[in-house]
Amino acid sequence: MKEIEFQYQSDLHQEGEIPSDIRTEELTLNMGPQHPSTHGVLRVVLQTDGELVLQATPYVGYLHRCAEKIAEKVTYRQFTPYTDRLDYLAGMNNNLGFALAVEKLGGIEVPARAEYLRVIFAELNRIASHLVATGCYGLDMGAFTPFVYCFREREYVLDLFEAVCGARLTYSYITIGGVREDLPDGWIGRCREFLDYLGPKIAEYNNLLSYNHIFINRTGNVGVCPPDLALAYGLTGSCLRGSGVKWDLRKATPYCRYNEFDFDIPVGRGEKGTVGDCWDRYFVRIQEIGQSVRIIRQALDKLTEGPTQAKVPRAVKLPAGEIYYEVENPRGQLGFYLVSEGGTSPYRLKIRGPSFCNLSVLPVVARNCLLADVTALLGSLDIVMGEVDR
Amino acid sequence: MGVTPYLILSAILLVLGLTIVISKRNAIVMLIGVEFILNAAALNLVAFSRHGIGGLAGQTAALFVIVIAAAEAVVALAIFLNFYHRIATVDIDRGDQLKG
Amino acid sequence: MMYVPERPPVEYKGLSLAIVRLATKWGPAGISLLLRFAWGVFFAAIVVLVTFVWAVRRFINPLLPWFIRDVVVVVGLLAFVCIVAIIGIWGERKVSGRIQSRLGPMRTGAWHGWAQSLADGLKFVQKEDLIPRDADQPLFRLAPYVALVPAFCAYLTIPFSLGWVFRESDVGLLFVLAMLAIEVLGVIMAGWASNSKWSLYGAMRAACQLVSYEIPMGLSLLAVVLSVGSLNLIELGRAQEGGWFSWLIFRNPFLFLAFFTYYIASLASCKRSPFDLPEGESELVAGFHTEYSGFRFVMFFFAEYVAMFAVSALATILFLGGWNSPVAGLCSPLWFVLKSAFLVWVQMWFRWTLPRIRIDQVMHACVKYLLPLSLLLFVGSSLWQLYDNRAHPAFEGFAGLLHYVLGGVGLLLLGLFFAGAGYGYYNRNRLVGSMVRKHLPGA
Amino acid sequence: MLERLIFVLFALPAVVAGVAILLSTNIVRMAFWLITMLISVAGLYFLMGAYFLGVVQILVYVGGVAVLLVFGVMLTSRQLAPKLRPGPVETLWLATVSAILLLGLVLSILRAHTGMEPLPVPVANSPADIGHSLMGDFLGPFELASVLLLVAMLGAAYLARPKVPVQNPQGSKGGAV
Repeated sequence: MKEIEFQYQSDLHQEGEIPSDIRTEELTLNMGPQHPSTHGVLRVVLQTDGELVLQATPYVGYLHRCAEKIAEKVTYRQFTPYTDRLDYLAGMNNNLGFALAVEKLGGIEVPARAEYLRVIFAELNRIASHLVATGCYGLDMGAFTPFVYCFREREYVLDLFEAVCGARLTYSYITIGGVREDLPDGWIGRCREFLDYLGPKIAEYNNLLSYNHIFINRTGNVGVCPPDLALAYGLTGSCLRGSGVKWDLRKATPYCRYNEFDFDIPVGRGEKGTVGDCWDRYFVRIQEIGQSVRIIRQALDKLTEGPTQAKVPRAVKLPAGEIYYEVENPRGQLGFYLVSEGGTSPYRLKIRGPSFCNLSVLPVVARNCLLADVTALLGSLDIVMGEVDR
Repeated sequence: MGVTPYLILSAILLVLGLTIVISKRNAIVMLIGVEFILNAAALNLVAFSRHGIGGLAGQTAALFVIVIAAAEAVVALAIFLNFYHRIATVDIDRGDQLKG
Repeated sequence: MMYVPERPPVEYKGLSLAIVRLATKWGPAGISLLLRFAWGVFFAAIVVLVTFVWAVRRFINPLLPWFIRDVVVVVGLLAFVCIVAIIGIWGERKVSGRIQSRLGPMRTGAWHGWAQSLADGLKFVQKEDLIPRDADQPLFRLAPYVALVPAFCAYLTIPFSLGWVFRESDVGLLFVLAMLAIEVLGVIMAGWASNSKWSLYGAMRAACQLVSYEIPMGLSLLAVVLSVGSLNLIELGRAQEGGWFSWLIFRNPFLFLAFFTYYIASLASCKRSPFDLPEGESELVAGFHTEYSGFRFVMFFFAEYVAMFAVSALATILFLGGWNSPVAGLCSPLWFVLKSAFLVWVQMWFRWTLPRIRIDQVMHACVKYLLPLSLLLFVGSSLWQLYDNRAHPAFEGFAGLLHYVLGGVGLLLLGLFFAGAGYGYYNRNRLVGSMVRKHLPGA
Repeated sequence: MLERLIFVLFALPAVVAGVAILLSTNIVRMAFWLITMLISVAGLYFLMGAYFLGVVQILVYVGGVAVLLVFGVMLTSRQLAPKLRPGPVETLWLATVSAILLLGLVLSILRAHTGMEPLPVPVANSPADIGHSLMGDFLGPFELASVLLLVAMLGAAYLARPKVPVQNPQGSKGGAV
């Protein structure tokens, strides 16, 4: 295990005992809401002593759009587009989560082809989302080129999405009862070509960024979030797995026939530092891209002919009752708590945004670190403000 | 142009430096004043060297002045920073105790 | 409540009024004209400049009083420096584009977007000169000049070739280093005067980093100075006449390593990646020039590229033979510019490949590795100088052999570099992947 | 004539810098005025043909000492103004003393060195000559200066060391939950 050689001067601040003979100048630094590496409109107030960050407090709410309140006023079908805008980098997964919640409460059966298509698109979107996370993380670390590479690859995923539903960011493709459209001609071939193309690219990212000595020094042993802390703060997704906890809803409570697929859950092993450091969280995402490729290949093989949409009335009515349903989003477990009174719109919809929970660990971990480490930590938590603020 | 303008300039710098050292209560500003005095002296030395007194000795001595100024500035700043950490000011009137 | 600072409306007076009038009235037409024909104008200007300098040197020089000659040469140098910055900025964008499998600027000026930095410059000149209300006005205004002017002054003693120098000086090397050292002050001044915490952080980091890295940089250069025995850049260049194997970098193993320590330290002193902390945009927004806009920002930008070329020029003169060609006898300023440009290109290559180092790692890299190493090289080089002479025939023979081995290593490195580049170029389609040139539906 | 002009060009900023420091209350500006003075003096060295000295002045003083000073100013300039401007009585007292001192110095200079003219050619002062001088006549002071520098470096490092006992950094800090 490597040690960070820098000796943090004001370690005692954490215990609250400042020795009487030293006076430190604390400077309050306002990072955001407009800052290049807060990934949107997050505002982090930093208490700094020189380059040392004593405390980082996130303030959220700059992107609040009342998504939950809107849900009470629109029908179930009408709410699907709003879910696109939660985690706007993973619209397919959000659609899927909401659709599954509604279907579960309404007892709607989804045809087999639609199930496989859902898996394919959810995993493709996971790839796209992780590509953004990886590229932006490189950018946060000062390496511009991985960012462009990752966005280049993401373009091809978006092209695939566009071919099937016409949208590149807010898809509303996975709807209640199935998916909106069947695949266009030749799509499967293109998808396979993309998967073949992506494989070598992951090795390229690893050479360029993951195993770069400077990158490892910047991220290994930085922002360590041990497993117990990760569990205590409700971290999910790659942040939790980065801390070494082998937990994935796709394995634990399989939905959409995930149980039929053969894939691994990558976890952080502390290869370049401590378990749960930034590098682990980052590398889990890289590995998950590979696993998603595996899943998509299997799903493409299993894809059967048949309808893509169950018979669901235009105005979906759900029986009175409530349900909490979680799916494994790229950023963690996206949960929908749906309370219905029997009408065409929910009585209450509560959304558990994984980014919000993941962000909550920031003030704990970002203590007594350097200014540049806050950037590293924020990037490795991979938050999307659309989901944090909803 | 003889040596006189240089000497007068050096005298002015010396007096300015002295006045700064005396009038300002901020340790770092006093250090600035000291730099003025040292430069005045070095200027004098070089001017004499240029005007035929002492050969290269004047310039060599000026070199030593620069070296010493560097050493002095480093140590003084380290002391001031310590002072500042303890008393949270660089006002030298506050440094009236012989311990921290 | 949103905080809206009160600002008096900008009033233009005198010359600035005239310029603004000119720009608003004739600006668009002028720009489009310039950009249409500037390709020719620009290169014509370079040709004219070169012939002008050549003619001045050849015919007029003996006839003119010295100060007219000086003014002419300074104007020529200024033009050269501007061209360096303009081509450097455009080149950076093209290099980054190629590295990132993009094209970079392609439209402005028709041929590979060559006029992009000219167009950017024109845009910047027209922009409002924003100064934050609470900034320290005089220092804020002064800082860009303090950054740019010394960087330009460094060129006053840099020889482009034998006789192609503004002032031949016994302390030429130290003069260049001194000028590059003043540049820090501009950065600190900018960071402080902006009255922004991010800028202040940038300034602090710059001060910390640049002062520390000056030492290994100076020591590496001194190792060379020791083995030639002069601080005069012309003398240093002259000591390397006679082709590839007489370049100082191959003279002994210590100098070979000193080249690399110098180059790393020079990266830090130019604030280039991976040492670009003072302006690291993902941490400090834009560091010391966060609050700058318009022309003042351009000056910082210029200063960066001018300094990049200056440190590369030093490396060229001290290690890579200066204006001497790899084959004996063909000395020309062209070689000097070519080698320096190559080193500048390597700086760009680094920037678009590597992540940024953290501040403590920067200091550790300097104090724990670079500084002791350069000290060792300095001592080693001086010892080598002591033994590599007639009095120690055995050692002299060994040194002569080693010097050819090092030259061979250098050739090998260069060959590998070109081989790798060629391999990458000829297999670029395969390496980039099958998808890149295909259009997907909807694309 | 030209020499006079250049002398004034460099001497004036130096004097202005000193006066400005006396009158200013902004400590950062003072530091930059100091740099003005240092560069002016370097210019005067150049004017007198002491190129090596001028370059060293810029390299060491401006590039090193002044940057250090500005750094120190930035680190400690929280409470500035009150003690930077002396009171009226103090000012009067100071002005008188300084004026008398200056007057005395200038008078004695004018009386003593009226007729001294510069050497037709400056003494040989290439870096090599200065090196010989350092290694010859001034070997003792040279060695002393090197010892002084070493001591200063050690002393400064000792004084500026972190006073807090160093613990293991960040690492497992988060595990306190």
